[in-house]
Formats: sequence, structure tokens, C-alpha cells
Amino acid sequence: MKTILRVARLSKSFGGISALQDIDMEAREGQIVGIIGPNGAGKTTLFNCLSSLYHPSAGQIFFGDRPIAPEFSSKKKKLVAACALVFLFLSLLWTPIFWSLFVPGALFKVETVMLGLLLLGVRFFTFRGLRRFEIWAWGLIFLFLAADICLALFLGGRPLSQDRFLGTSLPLGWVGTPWALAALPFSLFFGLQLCTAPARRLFGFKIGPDAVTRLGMARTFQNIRLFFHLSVLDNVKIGAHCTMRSGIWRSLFRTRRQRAEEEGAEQEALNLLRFVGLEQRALVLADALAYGEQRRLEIARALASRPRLLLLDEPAAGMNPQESADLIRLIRRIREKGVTVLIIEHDMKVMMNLADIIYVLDYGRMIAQGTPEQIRTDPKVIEAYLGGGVHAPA
Amino acid sequence: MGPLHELLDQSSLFLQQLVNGITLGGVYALIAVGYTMVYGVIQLINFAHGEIYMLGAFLAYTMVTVLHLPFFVAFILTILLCSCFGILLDFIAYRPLRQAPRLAALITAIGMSIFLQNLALMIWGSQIKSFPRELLPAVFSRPALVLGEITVSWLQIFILTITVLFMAILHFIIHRTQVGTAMRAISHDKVTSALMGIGVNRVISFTFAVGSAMGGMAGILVGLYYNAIFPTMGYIAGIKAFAAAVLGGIGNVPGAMLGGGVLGIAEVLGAGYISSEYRDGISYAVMIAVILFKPSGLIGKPTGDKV
Amino acid sequence: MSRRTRPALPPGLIMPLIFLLALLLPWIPLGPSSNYVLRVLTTAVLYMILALGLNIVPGFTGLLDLGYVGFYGIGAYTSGLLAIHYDLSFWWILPLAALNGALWGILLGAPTLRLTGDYFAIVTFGFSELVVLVIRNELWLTRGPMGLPGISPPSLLGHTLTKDWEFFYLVLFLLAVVLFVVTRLEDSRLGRAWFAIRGDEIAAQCCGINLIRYKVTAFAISASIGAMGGAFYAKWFKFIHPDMFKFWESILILCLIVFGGMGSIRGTMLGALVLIPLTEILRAVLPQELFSARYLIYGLTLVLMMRWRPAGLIPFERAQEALARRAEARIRSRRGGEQGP
Amino acid sequence: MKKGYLGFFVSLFLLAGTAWGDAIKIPVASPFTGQLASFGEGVKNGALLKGSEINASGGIRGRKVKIVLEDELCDPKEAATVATKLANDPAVSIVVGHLCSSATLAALPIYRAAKLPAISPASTNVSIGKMSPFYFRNVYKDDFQGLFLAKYAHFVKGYKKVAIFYEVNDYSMGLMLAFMKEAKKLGIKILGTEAYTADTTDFKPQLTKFKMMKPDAIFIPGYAPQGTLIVSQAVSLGIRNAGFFGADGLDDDLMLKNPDAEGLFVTTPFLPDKAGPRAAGFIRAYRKAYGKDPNWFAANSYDAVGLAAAAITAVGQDRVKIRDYLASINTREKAYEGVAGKTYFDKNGDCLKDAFVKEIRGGKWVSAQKQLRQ
Repeated sequence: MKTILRVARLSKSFGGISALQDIDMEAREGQIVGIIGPNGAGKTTLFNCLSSLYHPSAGQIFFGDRPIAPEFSSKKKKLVAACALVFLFLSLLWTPIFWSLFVPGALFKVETVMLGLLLLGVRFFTFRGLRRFEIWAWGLIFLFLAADICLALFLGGRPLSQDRFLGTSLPLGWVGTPWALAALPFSLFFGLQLCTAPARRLFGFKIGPDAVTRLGMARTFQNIRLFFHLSVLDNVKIGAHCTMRSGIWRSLFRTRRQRAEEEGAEQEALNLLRFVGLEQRALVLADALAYGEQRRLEIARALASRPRLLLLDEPAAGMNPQESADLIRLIRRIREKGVTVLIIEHDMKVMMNLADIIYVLDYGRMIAQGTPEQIRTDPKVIEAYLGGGVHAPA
Repeated sequence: MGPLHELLDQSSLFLQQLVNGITLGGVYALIAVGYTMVYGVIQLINFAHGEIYMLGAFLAYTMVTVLHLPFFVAFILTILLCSCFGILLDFIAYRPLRQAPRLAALITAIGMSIFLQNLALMIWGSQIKSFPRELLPAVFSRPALVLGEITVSWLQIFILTITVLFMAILHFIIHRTQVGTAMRAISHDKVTSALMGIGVNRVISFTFAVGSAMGGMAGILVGLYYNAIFPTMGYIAGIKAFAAAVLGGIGNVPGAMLGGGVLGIAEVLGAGYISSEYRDGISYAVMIAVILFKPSGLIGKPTGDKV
Repeated sequence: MSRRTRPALPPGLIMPLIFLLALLLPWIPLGPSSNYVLRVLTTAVLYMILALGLNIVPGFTGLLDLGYVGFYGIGAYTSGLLAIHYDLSFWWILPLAALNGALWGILLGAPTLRLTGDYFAIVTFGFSELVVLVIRNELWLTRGPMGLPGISPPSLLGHTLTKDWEFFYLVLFLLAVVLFVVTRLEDSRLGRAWFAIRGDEIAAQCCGINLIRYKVTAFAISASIGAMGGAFYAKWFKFIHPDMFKFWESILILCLIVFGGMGSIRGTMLGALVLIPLTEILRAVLPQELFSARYLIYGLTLVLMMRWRPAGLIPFERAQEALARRAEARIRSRRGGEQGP
Repeated sequence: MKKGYLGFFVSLFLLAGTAWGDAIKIPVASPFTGQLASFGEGVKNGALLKGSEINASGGIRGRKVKIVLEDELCDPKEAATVATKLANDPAVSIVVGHLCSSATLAALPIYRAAKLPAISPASTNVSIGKMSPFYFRNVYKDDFQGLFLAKYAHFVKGYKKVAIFYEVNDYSMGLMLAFMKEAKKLGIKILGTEAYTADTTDFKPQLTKFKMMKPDAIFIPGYAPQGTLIVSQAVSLGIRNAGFFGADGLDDDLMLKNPDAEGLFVTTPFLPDKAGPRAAGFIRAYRKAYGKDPNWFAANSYDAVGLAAAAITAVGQDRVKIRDYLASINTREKAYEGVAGKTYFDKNGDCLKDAFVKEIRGGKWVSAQKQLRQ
């Protein structure tokens, strides 16, 4: 069996409090892997790291052989910082050079503004961590824009002359402005490229949650996150988002391809709903579903993206024994479809029944791993759950 | 004129502009507090707050000119009336909408703002009013400090003192008293706070009362400082103040003060040194730049979405 | 899903029917005030277009956009300047204005759509104010507060439009185009992605939706519809002025969609049809002495409406139910096809 | 629901269109509510006064006159709607309005298309005149006023260095440009120009800059609400030995409430004590009706309604004939004698009129001792 998910020395801390510490785990294709642990053990944090909603503080995650969270050492961060600083300088230099080409003598007037912007940029730069790098880069672009507009205004001849008002004969100072405005989009584009592309290429950005889903990892949530105001069918179709291709134009003109795609998606969504037993409810709003149905809908939605790995975050929470028995059957059937399942669950009965291998988390650390039988008898697990000394959880 | 003279002129120009900017910032801060507190507690941009500020100015004006009350009595009465008005506003307009979508409350706020503005227009007319100087304490029209070309008036000092004083009091209320703790709890989680036995509606009313009192006070001070009271005065001041609140980190009282100060100074220096045509634009541009770089405002804390 | 609200007519027929009625409207003899009614209605339809455009951002995608009027202004000035300096035909100006709107939408949206909630709102607000400031102060380009008079009216096949009914038809045509665009997009992969973002950003991301990309798309489309509205406005009024694009307009359009029902296309249109003529109706109804109460009543209407129907005249859920019914019809017809001979 | 609503609203308009009886309608379109309502007030009072005077003296050709007030808030959009309403009302043969130039420019194409003549009592923008043959105004243009002010400042006051504090609007900028052009010719040094917007109340940053320039005078080509604030804020900043002057926008009683404005002078199209016996009656009637002195808005709108009535009396209610009649008033001899002087039009429908200067002395408007003869 091939390894589908590998987590190496993963850590995550929130402002000094570490939620996860040096987690190592892996899942093989076709397995059902369980993660258990008392409340606050960091299970959901782990899921959030896997689906890239959180960025780990350290460690790596591989999905197949694809790194989802590349490691950022402090050295690398410094390198990024240095590079970005260089780009900042370049980009700020670029504008006056550009301007001096079009308006002779502009350089001098502009210097004060540029200096101010530069200082501002450097100052903010020192504040920014890497996590916000992209926003930071965009902020820089905005500076570009602001600088260009300021320049356009500055050079636009401050005195208000008759010529300006009539717009017939433009004074020389004005020659620059239309050019500047025309150049704005280019300046923005190149600025963007300057700032983000090399950084992306050199250091690898974190992959967004949407990209993770496209790679084939889908998830459900502990506290149900459905699109409550949409119909059940649409919920599942949204899940199938990344299996579809049509964009604005195809949707506008309803091309044959788009129609075929929509039809296919609808059919598949109905099939999935039948699979989880919600076919009859396909056309009501998700709001109107019962709690257990909402859980199943969330699973259907996750399956719609045709995942290879499915993350289930406490799917049996709040269910009665009958419902959880159904759920166990459902998860088995999902596995039979060839989907690897990673599952967080409190309900030990469910877990022991389902999982091929179980990882136990406590206070952000992995304290045990093994088959259900091994876990059942592991003294560390018993201690974590019951404070030690008593019998194993049944 | 020697270069030294020139330098002196330039630096006194700068200092005078700084004084202007700080006063303007103080006014923005006073209005911004109302926005920031209400936003912090119920996440509502209370567009009608600018109108309370306008009402404050008009009420004080009416009391001084029609009822012939002494200025300081009118000042205190107006503040009290404004806070009552804030409570009333919340009670009538916003309380029924606590469970409604956020935008519904926003539109209500806009509707209230239009309504109040036109009401004031009908009552007081569209003419600009100003406090008659003879009915005010004489000290207000005297300069406190004349240093070469720099003039600082008592009124400016009064405004700044009041701003700082009330910010300190507010900070104390929010961080040291029970109702302040309740406010912070509600801003964090309304439902849980209610379960913990906090009278959510009472605390929200209190928030409105305090915010409106500050707004009304700002209205009087601005009416005095610029000598202009008119029905639409709340609109632009309100928007600027909201920008100041966002700039400082919305939901954060010292932030509102800092944001007001930064915005005021940026605006005045921008008008003085860059371009008076783009005066408002400069303050908006500063605001946008700050938000882009530091989305939570100057001293706000980033809020994550809980997954 | 309430069966009660289901119309007796097939749902696909209602819109064309209303359009047909609207087309007949100029020929209903209303006596001397017919052109006046037409002008008010043209304004209402123009605001329908604008509201449908704005609706894409707060209604479909769930982001509060306070800067819509910026794009409206950009469109109007693009149209006015192109008409005056290059004497382009309206049919060229329209797509160019839409493109320019989309361009600025992308430029503004790309950096700011990463921001959350109210911060985004306030940045868009700042943007629209900056647009107005630039229009007001850059005399060489826009003539600033002197306004741009003398914009030539649009023409069609060599015939220059001058009559009120001609403009009414033109704006109806534009409405039909915009309606086509938004209804098609609403019921597509794109629309579902937007609704997902409105519902829950995190869940949407975990469904494989790239937030920024779809938000920027929504913003750009919304901006280009706004710019189209502006282009028509300039050509219709033959005069534009920076005061026409004040922040208040953004708020007004936002009021229209919240009043009508955010995220619901029909609600949005209904909102515009009710609120825009309201001030004119009040003008006709109120005696001259009570004239200044016009906007007072307007404000009160907004407050009371939100008090009773915070979700608007036609709530979002109703629109989604309608979509579900459409899906039901589709599925049923497909099944019928399969079972057929 | 939609259809019912439509029907309701259509019938309302029908009602509005036909409800008036036999009287001759003279609509007056101006802002009567909103931010600029205070300007519209003078227009309203002047027009209503003239209307009732005409009716008291037997009406026009035996028919009563009805002054219909149309509020447009100075908003171009509303102005266009109002214009359409008026243009399509066959009972309307001439319009008095609008006040703001932006509203005028929006309404103009509509009047032109409907061949409906209109007289503006207050739009001074330069570009209006050439736009339509159906548009007249009995107020002078900005460029004339700016030129006049520059001459007055130079020849009468002897100012050498002037700073200009203008509002970003068409009126103010037109004045400023005309003033600057003439000032350059006369050798007045313009120290600097600063701008403000109508919705601001804080003028200190700009004034601080002026203070450092030490001008002889500050020219404020704006409106009174801001003008009075500018003057008092300038004084509180310590600008004491500079004079202030402005144009007819500052000609408002609001300025009188400001003790700092002592000595400020403005141009005005209407001077009560220079206007002759015809105006004396008007001023008396106005005082009696409204309890205050008329301003130039009132005088001009009084005259505009008078002109309209004169035109209808002369040629009846045909729109084109009225237009031709007005256009034929093109020399000083044929001029209409109003309370604000003689009104006659050039080929653009702009009027050629005298300007006067008045200043504040002892908290009152008085005519300046020295008037400049054109």
C-alpha cells in the first residue's frame, strides 16, 4: 500500500501556546485512520493544518509526494525578507526613473514623496511576518498605485491656469499625466510580478485550502459548515466545484459543453445523495435538514470533489446509536470506493469498530499509535483519558 | 528676508499646522469613540452616530440661545440628553433587529440618519447657525498662547483636555469596571455572555449612552470651535470619524484616539503641504494604506475566524 | 418550500411578460405627464441595472461594497469623454466603459478582497471617494466641477435617439442584457461558488473554491455592470457632474438591494421599482408646505421596512428555492426523456 | 403586486398633471430643501411676492398667475426629472430656474428639446449661455464679476498681494479664473490659491498657509455659509490686517452675524439704496411679507417672474413666441426695468448688467462709498 499522507515533525503554536508539537503520522491508501484524544488535544488543529486552513509553525506535510506545507526556517524567512527588501527598492526606484523619462526634471520634485513611501514601506515590512506576505506584496502594489497617482497629481502643474481649464492647449507639465495614467496598469502588473513571482518560485508559498481540495483531500467540519441557505443539491454541486471547468463565458452562453457538464454534475450529485440516503431531500434548503442529515450532507459534499483522502471531523457527534451505526456502514462503503479516510471521533465504539490504525493525541503530542487493540490496552492512553489507574475505555 | 527668517517661518507654519491637526484629531477621536464602542459590542456601523453629533450641537445651541441657559449647564444637559437619545435610538431602531442580518441593521442606521438629518432640517432650517459669542464664556475667544506666528486658543486646549480626559475615563470604565468587563464579554460572544447572566441589552444601551454622550459633546465642541452648526454637519464628520476608528483598530478605544490623531494630522498636513484639493483624499488614502498593511488597524488585534 | 408562493404561470414566462408590459408602457395614453412618468421609470430601470450589478457583490458573494458609485462614475466619465473627444458611437462606448469598469474593479479588488468584512467595505468607500475627488479636481481631464456638458445622444442605425420613449426602450434593452447575464451566472458554477462564499468562506475554500479569484471575478463583473449603467446615464443626461457620483448614491443602491432582498434578482429589481419613484410620488402626494418632509418619510420607510422584513421584499432563501424548483424541473424532464420510448 | 403598484403610481402622475385649474402656471425650480435650501429661500420669496403682486393687479390678461415651486435640491438628477415634468406640461410656457449651474446644465438639454424658454435668476456659470437658444438669465456671468472685482481691488482698494481661497465648484472656480486673468493684467500679485470643499468646516490648514504669506487681502469667491466661517477662523488664527472680499455668493445676511466680517466687501447685482424708486416699493413689500431685507436672489427671482409675466402678457402662451420675445430684448433701450436694474440679453441669452459693491459697516450691508463705473 502506498503512503497517501505523511506528516513530519509538525508543530503549530498560537502566540506562544503550542497546540501541536512534533507530530509524526502517516496514512496509507485504503486505510481508515482514526485520531482520538481528549478535548483540546489538538485534533482539529491537526486537521486544519492538513487542509491548509492553518499554516504550521514547523514541520512538513506531504500529500502523496506533494508538499502541502513547505517548511519555513528562520533563515529562509530572512532570505525572503532580504529579497523583498531588494524588490521594494527596485520598485520604488522604478517609478522616478520611469517618470524622468517622460517629464524632464521630475526626479527632484518627487524625491520627498518617494522617501516617505520608502520609509513607510520599510517600517511596515519589519512588522510583517511571512504569513501575511501576500497581503504585504499587495500593499506594495497599492503603494505603487498611490505613488503613481501622487506623481500624476504632483506633476500636473499645481497652478490652476486658464489653459488647464479649457483643456485646449496643455502646458508641458501635463504631458506626463495621461502617460502616467496609461502606465498605471503596467506598473501595477510589473510591480506585482516583481514582488510576488520570485518569492513564490524561490520559497514556495503555502498552498491554499482550495488547492488542497483540488489535489484530492476533502474534509468535513466538527461544527457543521454547510451552505445553509442553498438547496441540498446545490451544496453537493458546490462540492463538485473542482471537478468542473466552465467559467464566465461558457456559463453566459450555455455552451453544449457547459450544459453537459452541469447535467453530469447534477446526476452525480443525485447519485451521491442517494449514496448517503438523502435523495428525497435533494431540493429543500439545507437549513431544513435534521442534524444527522446535515452531517451526511456534509460527507456527500466532501465526496463530490472526488477525493482520495477524506478527513472527517467528529462525524458521529450528536448522533444516536442507530444513526452512528448507519454512519459506520457509510464510512465503510466510502472506503470500499477506494477513498482513504482520516477520522476524528470521540465515540470509542465507532472508532474501535472502524479504524485500521489509531493515533492518540494529548496536549498537542502524539502519545500512542497502533491498532485498536493496542490502543485499548496502552497505559498512556488510559491515563490521558481517565487520569490514570482505572480500566481501559471500552 | 534671510534664510534664517525663512526657516523660522517655515517651522512656525509647521507647528501651527500640527496644532490644528491635533485639535482636529481630538474632535475625530471623540466622535470615533461612539462608532468604535458600538461596533465593538454589536458589530454595527452606526451611521446615525454622526446625526447624534449634529443633534448635540443643535441642542446646546437651542439651550444657549432660546432658553438662555449658561453655557456649562447647557453643555452638561446636552450630554445627558444625547446619551438618553442614544439609548432611545438603540431601543427603537436597533434592538428589534438584533437577530436580523447585519445589513438590515446597517440600512436601519442609514434610514435613521436620513430621518434625523431631515428632522433637524425641518426644525432648525438649513441655515448655518453659530453660537453667539456674547453668550459664551469669554475665555473661549481669547488666545491662550501666542508664540510668534503660532496661536493656540483656549478652546483648542479645552477640546484636547476633554478628549484626553474622557478617553482616560472610558479606558478605565472598559477595563476596570464590571460593566466594562460585560461589554468586552459581549463583544466576544453575545450568546455566551447572556448565558453567563449578563444583561446584554442593558449593557448595549449603556454602550450607546456613553458613545452618544461623547458624540454629542464632540458636536458642541465642534460647533464652538468652527462656529458652525448645520443639519448636514454629521455626515462628513461621521464618515471621517468612522475612518479614524477603523484606522486605529475598530472596537478599540485608545485606537480610536490614535486613529483620530493620525487622521487629523495627516489631513491637515496633507492640506497644508500637498494639496488642499485632495485634502479628504489624503485622509482616505492614509486609511486605505493602513488597512492594506495592517488589516486590524494600528493597534487592533487580528481576529481569526474560528474553524 | 412553500407551495403557496408558486405562481400559476410557468416561472420562465413571468419575466418576458413583464418586459412585454414595459414595452407597451410608452403607448399607454397618460396625457401630458406621460414623458415625465417615462423619465421616472427610466431612472428606476437604470437603478435596477445598477442594483443588479451591485447585488453580485453583497448579494451573491456576501461582501459589503460601499464603493459601487466609483465604478458608476468611471463608466459615466469614460462614456462622456469618449463621446466628446472621439465621437465614438454608443455601441462602442458601452463595451469600452464596461471594460474600463472591470479593469478598475480588478485593480481595486485584487488587493482589497483579502480583507475581511467591514474593512473591505471601508476601503471600497475610500476608493469611491477618491474617484470622485479625482473627477472633481482633474480639470484637464474631466473639467471638474464645471461638469461635462454637450455629450452627444446615442444613435441607432443612423437615427439619433431623442425621445423619452426611445431612451426607455434603450434602458430596457440594457436591463434585458444585464438580466440575462446575472440570471445565467446565478445558475452556474460561478454563481454557486459565489453563493458558497457568501454562505461560509472557510467551507467554500475547502470545497476547492479559490476565494480571491471568485471574489475578484464578482467584483469585476459588478464593476462593469455599474460602468455600463454610468455609460448609459452620461448618454441619457448629456451632461455629467462630479456631484452625481457622491457616496450617497452607493448607499442608495445598497438600500435598494437590501430593501428588495439581498441576493435575490427579482427582489433587487422590485426594490428599485419601489424606492426610486418614491421620492417623485411623495412630490406628487405631499402638499407644498410639507415638501421638506419628503426625505424624512424616505428615511422612515427604510427603518420601518427593515423592522418588519429585515430580509427584504423577496428574501434570498426564496430566490434559492426558485433555483431549486428550476433544478427540479430540469431533473424531471431528463427523467421523462430517459423513460420515453 | 407590481401591476397594482404601477397603476397606483401612474394615476398619481395623471392627477399631478391635470389638477391645476385655469391659472397661468409659472413654475420656479430651485432647491427648497436639502443643503442649499437657504439659497432657494430668497428665490422662493421673491417669486411668490411678484406672483401675488401680479394677481393683486388683476393678473395677466385677466387670468391669475400661479407660482408652482419645484424642488430639485440642486441635484442634477432631480433637476432633469423636474425639467421633464415641466417640459411635458402644456400649461407651462416658461420656467424660472434653476439656481445651481450643475442643475441648470442637466435641465438645459431637456428645455431645449421641448422648446421651452427658461430664465435663471442665479446661474452664473460661463458655459451655460452657448448651450441653448431657449435659455436666458437675468444675472451676470462669473467672468464679468471676476473681472470687475479685480478692477475694484486694484483701482479702489489698491491691493498689491492677494491670496485666493476658492471652493471646488464651478461658480467659485469660474470667478477665480476670471479674477486671476484680470489681476495679471493689472499687476496684482496672486500669492497663492487654496481650495476647500463645501462639506468642510475646518479651514485652518489653508488659512495658516495664507497667514505666512502675509497678503493684503484674501479673495473668497465662495458662498456665505463657508465664507463666514473662513473669516472668523482667519481672525482666530491671527490674520488681522488683511482685508476680505468676495462676490455675490457672500452677499447674504449670514455674514452680518459675524462680527469679524466687518469691512468685508462683495459685488452684488442688486443694491437697495442704488436701485431707485421701483426697488423701494419692492423692498417695503418684501419687508412686510417676510420681515427681512431682500437679498439679490430675491430681487432677481422677482424680476425673472416679472420678465416671464411680461413675455406672456406680450405674446401669449406660445413657447417659441415667448422665446423670440425674450431674445428681442437685446438693447439697453428695450430693456426690462426691474428692481435689480435693467435687464437685456445678448445673443447667448446672457444678460448685461451692472455690478455694485457693498460692504459691511457696523454690522450692516451698506453700499461702498466708491462704486466703479463701467
